[in-house]
Amino acid sequence: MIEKILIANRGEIAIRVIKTCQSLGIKSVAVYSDEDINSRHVKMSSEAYHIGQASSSQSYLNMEKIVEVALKSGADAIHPGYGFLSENADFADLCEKKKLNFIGPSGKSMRLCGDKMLCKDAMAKAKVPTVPGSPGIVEEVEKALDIAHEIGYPVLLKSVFGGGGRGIRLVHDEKELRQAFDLASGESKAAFGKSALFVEKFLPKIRHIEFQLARDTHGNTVHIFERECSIQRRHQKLIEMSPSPVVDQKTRDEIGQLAVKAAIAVDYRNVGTAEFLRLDDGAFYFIEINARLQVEHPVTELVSGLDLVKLQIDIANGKEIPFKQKDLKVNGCAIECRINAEDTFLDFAPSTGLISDVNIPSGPGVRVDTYLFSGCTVSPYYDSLMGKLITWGESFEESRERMRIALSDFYIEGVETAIPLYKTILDSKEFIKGDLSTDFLDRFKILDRLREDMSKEISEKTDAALAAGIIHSEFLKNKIKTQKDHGVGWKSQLGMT
Amino acid sequence: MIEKILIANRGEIAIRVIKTCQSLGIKSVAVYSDEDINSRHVKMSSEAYHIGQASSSQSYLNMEKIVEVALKSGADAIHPGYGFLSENADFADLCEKKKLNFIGPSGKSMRLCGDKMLCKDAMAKAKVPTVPGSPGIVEEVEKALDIAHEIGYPVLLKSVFGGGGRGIRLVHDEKELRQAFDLASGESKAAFGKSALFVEKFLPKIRHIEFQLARDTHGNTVHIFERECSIQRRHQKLIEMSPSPVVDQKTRDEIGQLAVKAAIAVDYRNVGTAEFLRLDDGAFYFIEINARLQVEHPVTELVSGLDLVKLQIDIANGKEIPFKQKDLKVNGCAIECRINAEDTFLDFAPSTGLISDVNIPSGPGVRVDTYLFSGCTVSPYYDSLMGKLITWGESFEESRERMRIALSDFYIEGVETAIPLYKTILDSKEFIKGDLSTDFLDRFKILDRLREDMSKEISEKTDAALAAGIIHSEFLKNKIKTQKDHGVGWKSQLGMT
Amino acid sequence: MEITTGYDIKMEFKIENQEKKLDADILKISSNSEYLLKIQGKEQNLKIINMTAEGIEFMLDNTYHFAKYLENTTAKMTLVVDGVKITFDKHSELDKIVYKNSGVESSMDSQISLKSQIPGRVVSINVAVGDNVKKGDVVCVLESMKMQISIKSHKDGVIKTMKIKQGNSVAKNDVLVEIE
Amino acid sequence: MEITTGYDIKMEFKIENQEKKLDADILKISSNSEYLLKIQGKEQNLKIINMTAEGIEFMLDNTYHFAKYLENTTAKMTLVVDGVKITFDKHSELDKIVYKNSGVESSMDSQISLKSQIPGRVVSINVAVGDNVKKGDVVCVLESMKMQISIKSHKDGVIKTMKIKQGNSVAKNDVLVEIE
Repeated sequence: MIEKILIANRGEIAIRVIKTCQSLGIKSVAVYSDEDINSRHVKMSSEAYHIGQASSSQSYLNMEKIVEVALKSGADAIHPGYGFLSENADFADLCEKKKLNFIGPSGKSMRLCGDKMLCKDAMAKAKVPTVPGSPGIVEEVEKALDIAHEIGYPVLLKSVFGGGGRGIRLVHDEKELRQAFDLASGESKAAFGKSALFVEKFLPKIRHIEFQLARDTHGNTVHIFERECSIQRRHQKLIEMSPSPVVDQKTRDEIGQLAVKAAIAVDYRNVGTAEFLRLDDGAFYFIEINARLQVEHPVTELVSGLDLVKLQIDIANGKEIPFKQKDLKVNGCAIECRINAEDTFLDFAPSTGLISDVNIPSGPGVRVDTYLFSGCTVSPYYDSLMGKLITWGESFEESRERMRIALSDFYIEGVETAIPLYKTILDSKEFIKGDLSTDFLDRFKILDRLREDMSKEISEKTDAALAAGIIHSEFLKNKIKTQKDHGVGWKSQLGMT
Repeated sequence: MIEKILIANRGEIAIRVIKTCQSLGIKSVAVYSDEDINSRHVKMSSEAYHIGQASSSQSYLNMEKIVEVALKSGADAIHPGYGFLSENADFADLCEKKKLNFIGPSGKSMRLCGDKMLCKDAMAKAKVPTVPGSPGIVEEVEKALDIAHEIGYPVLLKSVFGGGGRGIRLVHDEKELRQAFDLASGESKAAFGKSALFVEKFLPKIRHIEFQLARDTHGNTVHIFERECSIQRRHQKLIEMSPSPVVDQKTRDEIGQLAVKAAIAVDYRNVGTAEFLRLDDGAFYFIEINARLQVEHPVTELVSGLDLVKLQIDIANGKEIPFKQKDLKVNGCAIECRINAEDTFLDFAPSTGLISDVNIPSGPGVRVDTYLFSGCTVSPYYDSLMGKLITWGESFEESRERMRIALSDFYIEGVETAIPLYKTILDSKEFIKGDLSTDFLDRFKILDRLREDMSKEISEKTDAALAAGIIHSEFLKNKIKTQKDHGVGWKSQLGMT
Repeated sequence: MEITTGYDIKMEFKIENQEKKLDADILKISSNSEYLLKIQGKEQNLKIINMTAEGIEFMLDNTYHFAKYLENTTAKMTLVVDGVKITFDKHSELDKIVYKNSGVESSMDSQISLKSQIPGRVVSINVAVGDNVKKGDVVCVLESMKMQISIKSHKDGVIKTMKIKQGNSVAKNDVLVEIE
Repeated sequence: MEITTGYDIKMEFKIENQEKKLDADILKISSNSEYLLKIQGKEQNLKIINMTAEGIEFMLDNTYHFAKYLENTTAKMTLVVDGVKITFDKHSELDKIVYKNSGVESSMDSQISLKSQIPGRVVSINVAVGDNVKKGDVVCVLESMKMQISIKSHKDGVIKTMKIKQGNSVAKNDVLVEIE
């Protein structure tokens, strides 16, 4: 049985895993780079080890070093979190070789999930429908052009190594495809050392709906409902929720069974996610399996009552999943907003620096997973996710209301965030009626509305701001008076009567 | 429909009510005494009005002033919270007279609940079993002695105006009864202007189990499960949970129906609580109806998914309860620990002052209802409840584990609390197996165990404390060196080589 | 602070990027913490709950507000009021006096410099000194938080100076190149 | 702070109400933030993360700790380590020197005074000057947080002075009466 887990990650997900370790009485081992010694995951863990320089390749991606620390500290298992080494099959293999229990799928299964082309084949055999596109990797731009011509523009150019929306480009014509091919190739080489691109039909006004999966070493497989993740920017998720407004129990059963089939097809182990696209006509296409715990797992936890990290540890311990598909019922509704350090008005460009002040919301139905504290730093070396605000309600409406208030209570000083954007989205009639799609922001010109909302908010606070402004001047003058002159009244000093 | 609610209360419950107002888009009006201008309920409300001096009788108990502010501010309803005016029938009547919607039962119903003797009669008629004791109020100590002699010592001396365990005294013989009668009389006169005591059989090793009730103006009545509140000190609740470890679904249905009968017997309106004692043999005796929202209502919210303040507002608006008894299912388990400003080792005597630092726990399944912030003050003028820590889990064990960790994360500097005591209770095998009773602390000598646990905790932190101690000396010496002498090394200055 | 009656201080403000002039006026200081103000023509009572150099908590006509002072120069004042950031352009002779005395100066932005609006590492540079560039042309590519971001020229012109090298780290507001 | 080798500072501590002597020793200061300590005979590495006059965050042999300094006098040091309050009696000549220089003095508790351990309002007084009292006799009744609490004599003796009147408010640690 697992007694000590090394968490090969940082930020909010490392903290999330530590919380479950604490409640199970399992010791946690944190690792940190030069940049992270003052981080919360270091402070909360039972033990913490320095593993290298700030750059990920020198620290959180350094497999050998992490395994060395795991062995030195006496950890018997490794939790990879998401990102970094979480979907690195070589790392999973290395752990196995060193007799460290890797909390996730086998390297073999991970390779199958990670290779979009092999995975597509496996799904075809299992009769799980996938999106039309190139049958394999496209090495030459000319080949890509042929396929695009065949299936028709617009098409998506994707990287096999992508994930979480990274490395996906929408192109409308030949010229764009040529440019995008070069750029995508470059990015992929910079990040992964090699490039492997493929082409897929672009489907308009789609929803991104995914199913949470769990599969144990005894072959028991369940899905834990869907998550709708259609509110995105640049193909990366911003807002997620469970249940989806367009998934009824019949659809949930039906697509959930496809997800279960997909998990079996790749001999999946532990918890994972089957991602689907849903068209306006109700058709679902499988896209990929994310072979790890997802960023957005808390919404599933809130509507299922499960602790998914605990479930991961149980499965890694060889236990059977302690419930059956029929025992699971969706309870209420949960919404998550990702709190990224990004400037909405600069096309979501990164925003980093010292967090001089932070207020974290709380209250009934409110959960916040975050690494933030007043005085912490948001580093440019790692991704922009500072935390997640999740609210639960008996109904969609209650969870939305609670989210709306929690967003207003969330104050972060030092970096830009999408919190104002989320308020605008949550207030929009389209969001309220569930008219979601991955192009939601563009389709409803949300950024224009955001500008309006922000000036309205400013109008509402103008009186108070003017009051604070004039009192501040008084205060300053009195300070100056006190410093400069104790005999003469400050009014005469400033030329007043 | 209610659009603006004045909250005739302070502290955590005022904040709790404001949170629901915010989520429903209802404006909130706070009131505050001289002592409370810097309080969180003032800061969170839409509007806040000063109503008088620190003493409750000059502020939070000043009915006329509160009604005046309600009318001035344009509020259309009043939420009384708990304590203060919440069970004052005259106040409910006054509100009605001034066309203010009082969010609670009618004055008439409240009088019936508040008069323990009339209530006992009503229950006899409704066939709800009650505890043996004096048939009515006992005005003379001699009469009390007669009844005690008849039903046999030990007996409880109770005040009709009591509540939440206040004004209850256990006496073992004639001498104690005489002393207690004088003291109880005095306290009651000081607090309520008059005294009205009665005598009840003392039942040994009892559990305190209560049922949450809701009844609308259309006569629909439901119970929302039980809460076990057996961990007490001086007859006041410390830890509450739902469900109770000794209530199965059959018992829940059965006693729940008694609670519903009790609510109908007093023509109850809005949410309330029917309190029962449970003997070791499984017998339940009704004790009283608390005609208000209880301190411990969050545990019911967490296992039912309901927002009870929202339900209160809906009922006050004349709406029907939007669910039936059969729709309600207990989901998981919730535990609450009351965070009082009290010194466990001084017999839970009050501890007040400036809170120089506070850390409020958070995480999956953790909810904290509190007025605390760093820099706030715990006032001696009001009761000692600073907040409530509530945890939810899929099972009792999960909620207990989460509570255990959250308690360790809860840091309050400036006053004493029972947090260390709660850790000892939660770790005890008796609590884990559910062997609860109102004399739990004495029966298992918990305070002795607490002393042991505290010295064990100190041992575990001794190395770190020694390290911090010696580094601090280094730091101080360097500061002194810097201040006093820039040329000579500090070591030589201090006589070192 | 002494209690003063018949007291009158007026200040004019303008919200950044808005035309309308706003005025605030202290009519009376009733006590150490209570003021009668006239804001945009309407009398309002202000009571200070807490006040430090960083911020002020106050009741304005029975509603609580918390304002933090983020920045205060001769020309601008940035506040966060109840979580909402507001920047004022200031128009008060009085205030200028205060600031001249306290030695705070404002700085001028140059039109020549192309600054980075984000922190990051320089992945590639697409121009050299002497090159002609048009507004919108990519000048260099930065990497930050695992993303590659193209930095485009803000004007037509000729590259005069390069302030960066490939592999350099740049902070927010650092000058990348100068274009004339 | 200079980097020093062959460096040796030793301090002795005793946990309040415990007999055992504990010792801590700085063996080496490796850098501005890294120390080699010997604590109760065992060598441990300490790395400072943050340090202010109020507290210190540090790693001790790969485990994080946060210690706040609540009180520090010649004789006593009270810390809160990871939320656990620990009071040391100090036994270091060195430290005494430091404190003599910094002018901090310790105070002596009088055995005569009966102090209130809680804040509250005096509801009734049960004794007068000159009365004989026995240990445990009720001296007065205080009201606090809606409860009435009897304050009992801590010793046998005669009431010498009354420091309270009915209706007075008293703070924690205020002297109520003096008994000789």
